[in-house]
Amino acid sequence: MDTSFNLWILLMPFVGALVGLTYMGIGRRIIARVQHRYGPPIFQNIVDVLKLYSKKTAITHGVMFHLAPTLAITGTISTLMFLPILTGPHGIYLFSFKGDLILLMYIMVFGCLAMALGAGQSGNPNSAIGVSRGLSQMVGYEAPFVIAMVTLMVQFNTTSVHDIIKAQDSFVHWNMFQSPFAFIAALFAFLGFMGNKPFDVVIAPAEIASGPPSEFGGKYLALMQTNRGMFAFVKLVLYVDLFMGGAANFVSLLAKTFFFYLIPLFVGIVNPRFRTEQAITFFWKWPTVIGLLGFLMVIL
Amino acid sequence: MKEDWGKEAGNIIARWARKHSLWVLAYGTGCGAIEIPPTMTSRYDAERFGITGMATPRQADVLLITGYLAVKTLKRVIRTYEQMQSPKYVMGFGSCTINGGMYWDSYNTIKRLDDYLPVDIFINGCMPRPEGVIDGFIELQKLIDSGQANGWKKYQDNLEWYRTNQKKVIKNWKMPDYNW
Amino acid sequence: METIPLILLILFGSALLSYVIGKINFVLKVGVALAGILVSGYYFLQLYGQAQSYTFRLLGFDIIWRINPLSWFFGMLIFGLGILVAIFSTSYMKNKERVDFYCFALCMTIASMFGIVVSGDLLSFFFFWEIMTWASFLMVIYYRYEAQAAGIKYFVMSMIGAYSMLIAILMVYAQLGTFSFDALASGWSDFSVSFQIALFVLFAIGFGVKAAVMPLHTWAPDAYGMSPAPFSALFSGVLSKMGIYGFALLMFVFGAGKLAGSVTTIHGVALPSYILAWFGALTALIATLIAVMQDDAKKLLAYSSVGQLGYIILGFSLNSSMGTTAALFHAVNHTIFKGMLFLSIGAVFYRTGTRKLSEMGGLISNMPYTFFVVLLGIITMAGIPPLSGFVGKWLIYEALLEKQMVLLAVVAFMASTAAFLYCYRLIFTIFLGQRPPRFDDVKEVPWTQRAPMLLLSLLTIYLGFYPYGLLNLIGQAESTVMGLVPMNLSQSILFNDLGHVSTIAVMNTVGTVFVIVFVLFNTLYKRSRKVGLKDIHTSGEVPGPEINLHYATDFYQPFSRSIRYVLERSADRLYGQFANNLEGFFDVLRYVYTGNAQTYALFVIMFLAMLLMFTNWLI
Amino acid sequence: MSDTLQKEEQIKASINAAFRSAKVSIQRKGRIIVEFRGGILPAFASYLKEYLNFKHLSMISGVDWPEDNQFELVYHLWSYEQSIHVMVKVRLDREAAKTKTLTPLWEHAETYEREIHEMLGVEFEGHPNMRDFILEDWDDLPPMRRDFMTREYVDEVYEWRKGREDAQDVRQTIAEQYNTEVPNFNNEDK
Amino acid sequence: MSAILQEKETTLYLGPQHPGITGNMMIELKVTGDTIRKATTHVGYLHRGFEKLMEERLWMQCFPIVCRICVPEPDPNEENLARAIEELEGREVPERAKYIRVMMLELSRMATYLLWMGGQSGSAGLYTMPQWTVGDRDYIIDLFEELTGGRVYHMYIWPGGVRRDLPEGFEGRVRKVLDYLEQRLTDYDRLLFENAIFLRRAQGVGILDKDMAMEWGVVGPPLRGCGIAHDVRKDEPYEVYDQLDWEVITHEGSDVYSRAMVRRKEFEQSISIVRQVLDKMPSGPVHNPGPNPLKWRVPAGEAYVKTESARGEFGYYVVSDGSLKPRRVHVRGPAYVHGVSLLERMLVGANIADTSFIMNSLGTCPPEIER
Repeated sequence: MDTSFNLWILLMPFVGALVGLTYMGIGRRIIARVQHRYGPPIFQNIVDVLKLYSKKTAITHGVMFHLAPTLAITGTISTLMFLPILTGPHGIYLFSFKGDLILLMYIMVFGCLAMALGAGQSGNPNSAIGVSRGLSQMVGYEAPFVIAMVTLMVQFNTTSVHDIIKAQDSFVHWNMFQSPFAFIAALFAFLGFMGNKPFDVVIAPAEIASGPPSEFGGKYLALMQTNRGMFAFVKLVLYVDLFMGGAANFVSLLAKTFFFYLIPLFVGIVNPRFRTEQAITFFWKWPTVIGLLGFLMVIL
Repeated sequence: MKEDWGKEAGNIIARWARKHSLWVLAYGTGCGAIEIPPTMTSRYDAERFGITGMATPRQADVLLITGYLAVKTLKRVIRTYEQMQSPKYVMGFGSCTINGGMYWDSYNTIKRLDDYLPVDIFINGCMPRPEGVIDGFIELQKLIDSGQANGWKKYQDNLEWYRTNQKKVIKNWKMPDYNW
Repeated sequence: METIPLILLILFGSALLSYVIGKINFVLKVGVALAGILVSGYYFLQLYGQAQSYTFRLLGFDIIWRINPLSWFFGMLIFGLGILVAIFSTSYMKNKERVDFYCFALCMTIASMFGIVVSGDLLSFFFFWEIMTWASFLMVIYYRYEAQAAGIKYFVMSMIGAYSMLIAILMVYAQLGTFSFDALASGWSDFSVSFQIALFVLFAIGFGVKAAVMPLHTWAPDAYGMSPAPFSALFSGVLSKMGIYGFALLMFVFGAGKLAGSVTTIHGVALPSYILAWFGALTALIATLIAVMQDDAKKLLAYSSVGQLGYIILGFSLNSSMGTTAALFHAVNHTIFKGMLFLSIGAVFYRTGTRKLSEMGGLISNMPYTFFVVLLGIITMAGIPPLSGFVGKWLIYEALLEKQMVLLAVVAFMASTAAFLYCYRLIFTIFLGQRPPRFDDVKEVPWTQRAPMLLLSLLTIYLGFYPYGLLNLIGQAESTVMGLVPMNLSQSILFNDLGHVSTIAVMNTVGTVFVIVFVLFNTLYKRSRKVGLKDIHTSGEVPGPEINLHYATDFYQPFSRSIRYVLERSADRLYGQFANNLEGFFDVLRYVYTGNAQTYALFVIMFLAMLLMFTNWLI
Repeated sequence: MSDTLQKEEQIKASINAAFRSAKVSIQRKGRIIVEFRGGILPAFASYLKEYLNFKHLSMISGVDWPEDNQFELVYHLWSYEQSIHVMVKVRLDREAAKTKTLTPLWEHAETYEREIHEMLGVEFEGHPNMRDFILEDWDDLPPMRRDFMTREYVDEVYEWRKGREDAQDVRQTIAEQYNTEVPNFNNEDK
Repeated sequence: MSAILQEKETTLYLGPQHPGITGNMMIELKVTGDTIRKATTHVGYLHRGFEKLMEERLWMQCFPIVCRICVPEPDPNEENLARAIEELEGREVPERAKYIRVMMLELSRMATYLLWMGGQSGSAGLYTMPQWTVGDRDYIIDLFEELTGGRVYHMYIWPGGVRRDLPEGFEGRVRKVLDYLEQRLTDYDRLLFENAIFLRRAQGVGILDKDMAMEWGVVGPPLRGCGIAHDVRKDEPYEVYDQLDWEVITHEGSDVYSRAMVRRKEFEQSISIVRQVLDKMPSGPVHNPGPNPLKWRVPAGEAYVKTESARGEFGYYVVSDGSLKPRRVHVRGPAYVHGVSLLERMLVGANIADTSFIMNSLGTCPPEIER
């Protein structure tokens, strides 16, 4: 138990990054199929990251710029550490017994804030606009997300992720089916979380170059891409834990996370991008109303 | 001995990764830019080879000079090139980058791209077909694999020479001087 | 001599002394004030764990000054921030005009605040409360003419609060015949329900003005913004906490918490408290939204302060052990991070001479220490782990969820998310991005200013790592003074029925991961090449020096566009409309106000008579 | 034929009646050429625009006539209602080329005038924004002047790659195809 | 403290190296928040001095040059120059050649619209659309390649007709492509033109006032998107457009969406025009040969010809002094107004997010601005 515990603590960030990056590769491939083409190899994103790690030069704009990717990845790994990856007898719990859902909700922001600060120091107005848009949109999708989370916490009268997982002991008890409104609200929020179209106002290439990361290159971008893969994994696992009752083994974990990965992907393929205020008001309309319906279901 | 081995393995991986992930800067400098969309989209699908467009020079690996360069553009291209991170590659695209092409007597376009930037590979034609472009990329991959695509080193080593050429054409040189 | 009167004496004495001696030279007046605060602080420390009380009769009334864990807790805030502010002021106020005046008001404010927390009866409480109002009013109008409007607003709002409190005190006196807290606490249950509610509302208005609860907050942004920066820190960090102290007294000492037994309850909270909770939550949300739109750094902090106080009031109004713990812990947090932020904004103002966010930028390389302080400040303010802000936020949410107050929890969550917006704006527009050329030569502030800020930031790190000492202190206050069961801290873990968080584990994880990644990242790669500020991707163009590349004006325009419905309805404008409508009424009143002293005396008597009738009717 | 040119004749008559200095000729159906000599151009243009409904300014061309030592500015106007295109020609002295701007009438004339200023060196009085348009830091003769020799300029400024100096091979092929010799293509050939 | 005063507005450079820009130009935006306060266009990054080069070239040598003036849509340029020379010379064009020219022009219009659909939706972030349309555009490009030998630059239309006759079975292949594109149009509708998010972004954005459109010399789809029915093909019919059955398409609304709809409907109409052309195409010669190009002197005179390209009226002003080379060829691209002064005006008050969107809807094409 002890050695495997330590081993998983060391391994999990790498597993997360690899899984996240591979999903992105598969995602690119699926997008390519919809677009009538072959698409890149599945491991293209991993190759990209390797390439970025092998870049010989990198420029920095200052301390915060230098630290930002490090801090971001710190935030993501820390989040991962407080997340139950697998449950059951062969579970991988890491430090998840030492935190709860509120901690997860807040520590997830750590990395984003660090990225925002680094982007800020890059001095590029496009980065600043990207951050401004991202934070604004965050307030948008946080509304349905928070409603869904609070619904879950009140429904099970706990803030511990473990208890929420335990309550979904069988297929029919999954929160997906048990509290469908909260699930739908959270799903909308998830679209915003993942930053896929139509909610990719942050990087919006045709508008603000590539937004916050536009000054990052070489090793910094490598760390950021790793972080991106890992963060996607973290978000997926969190949703699986909350709405699909966690996973008992890696196969089911991969299947469930991939299901969640596909949803924003397919929405993104066929939709253009919202303008920022449209995205915010979108989140404040139907997803919030659906979330509040979920509330009523729990309260009544 | 052991260190050398590690270094060698690292180099092989790095070369392999660089080869299979070429991020092209989205910069249509000339009329050749019209053949880039077909190259990148469903018919020719350059993404199969890991070739993707990138928005900013900090992230890009390949600078594709799509055709003639007006002097005004040359200035921007030089700045853009210098903002890219090494290793970086320059592809001259179309006859006009080689010898002026159609515009051999135009007062506003440069005639030889390699006087101003270290070109790793030229693709000839006016304009090259998407197949030609992809072929060019594959040749570039071969060069990267064999370690010959080191135009960026050449640029660093012969900066003086390039600068002289650049300043000869660009009359008002108002750019910050870089050190690598 | 008794310690409490001694401290008060020293503080008031040094206030007067510094004003009088202050005519001689700068060092002396600042020295006297600083010495006074330091010495009294030392004596105050001696009071820890003691339960002293000092009673004397004045004009036929019993005046009680006592110290208990709750008073000590608030006293700690007063002296902690007071001393740091005083140190900060030594260099900040150098070469400024009317320093003697400043020192006088500073010492008076600290003295009166200490007076408030040691008061054991309503009379001295009100007396010190008024001194505090006056002293802080003097500070608000420090920058004479430009501060006029802010001063008047502050004064009028404070008067509303004071009168409402005075009425409540008189009502209590009319009923009990004494001003003592203890008598009130024991007598509260005998009051009729309507009387209880009336007392509750009147006291809540009185304290709410100081705690800047919406819609009584309108004075705060202007007053915080106008007073000198170190005092703004004190204003927001501690002075507003007096309102919070008032609420603590009201809910748990006077016994408003017992209302739950006699009126309708929602989620186990009495209706007035529940309404107060909504006031708190909406204050937190709306003030945050307004703060996002501010361009003046101090106004931004002021609105943020209003919002954070909303959280604290929300915590108190839950009338539970968890809620109170959350409120008191967040009060400490707020004192710390608002101290840090106001002081560092002051430091920036000291060097740049501007508070406009859109005019600054890129100061990180010039003022790295200040940047660090602001960074920790906003992380705390946003409630991001591993700093102490998270602990406060966690306690509040747990308290809300414990009571099953879902909507309030959602509002509180949303307010906290929206707070990221202004947090980022604050740090970005001042320290990050492009630096305007005119600030190229800006230097870091002197150590007398750096040290207080850095001390506070160390404190937030410590509290983020180990908040249990402070929680213990709060627990003492709760169990001895407020009659609540403190939360269980035996395992050094934040724990309640719903869940738990180990702050130590969080801090360790974040720290370890950071160190590992940092070390790996920096040993495997060569140093990066540092490039200039303007060496950025500008689509290939070379911008000239006159080109502004700093994105700071209207930073959150898309956001403000989507919340414009909220912003259009500001309370200030409401009062403005109200005043306009009243103008005609006042024209009539002018005939009444003849300027004759006798008529005024008549009015006062009539007013008192009405008051008496009013109170009788209530009973 | 004559009845199809009715509209054109009408316009010609009204222009002749209003402006003596305008010499109007009908080129073909839908094309009228006005040679405007002397007088105030903006007044004439506004007459065309307001009274004859030539609302659409298609473009302003500048032609260099070094033989006459003159620049010719051609204002192309189009009437949507009558489907008629008018070319108003104005001749300017080559040495002191100066004319009034038409930006008060058509705001987008700004770009055309900027281009002519840059390419021919004509001054436009009252132009609101005469910054660089196409060229950057150009310090030679304005390039569209006939006496600016682009070949010489190129030889002077740019480096040639070997083998590209003559550029005659294509012409050789054509000449062979038509069984003629390669003519001299220098500029003096007219 | 430095004396340099900074502006209050933030400056954003949209281009020349920017994914949101079409071609190679620059828009300097002064923004506060995400509202554009002032926009300044800078062009000239693609200037090759074509008009100067043409003064140095034989008349025939001008044809490879003019087609490079507008890269996405070269045929209207060739058509214009050819017609201008024909007008100066009085040379007749065989009837069959006229039909082939119309077919070429309409096919190139369709190819341009496909590229534009990609650009318009790409600027809004819908990347599936460019993949589809640019891929489908290649079917038309293949037809061009078969007919002319060149994918992009055709040099097919020349004075006196077209360069060569249609190959065996070409008509059938054109019809096949038309059928395919017509069927794809429903896909495009579902993906872009009926997409709720696209509608929300496009409606009410980039309003071009009706009077202003007339006054400013706006042409082509932007003009017809204001509900003003003007089309060079109807106003001043050239080739055989007056013998074909088609109507000028307009759309009320004056915003990005109405411009998009105009283009979308014109795409459909082009398909029908090409079909009519194929149905009616007479047999006969395709070229009325002229003199030896090396000794070819065009009579002195001047001509202004215009063609309706996909972005609007393309005007050529050709002056000949009777020599071997043109005296002056001045090109008026539709984007000249759209891309410079009109864009500057329309972007004021717009959102940063809509910059590239509006620019695409106007159909800006830098190479024809600066030539």
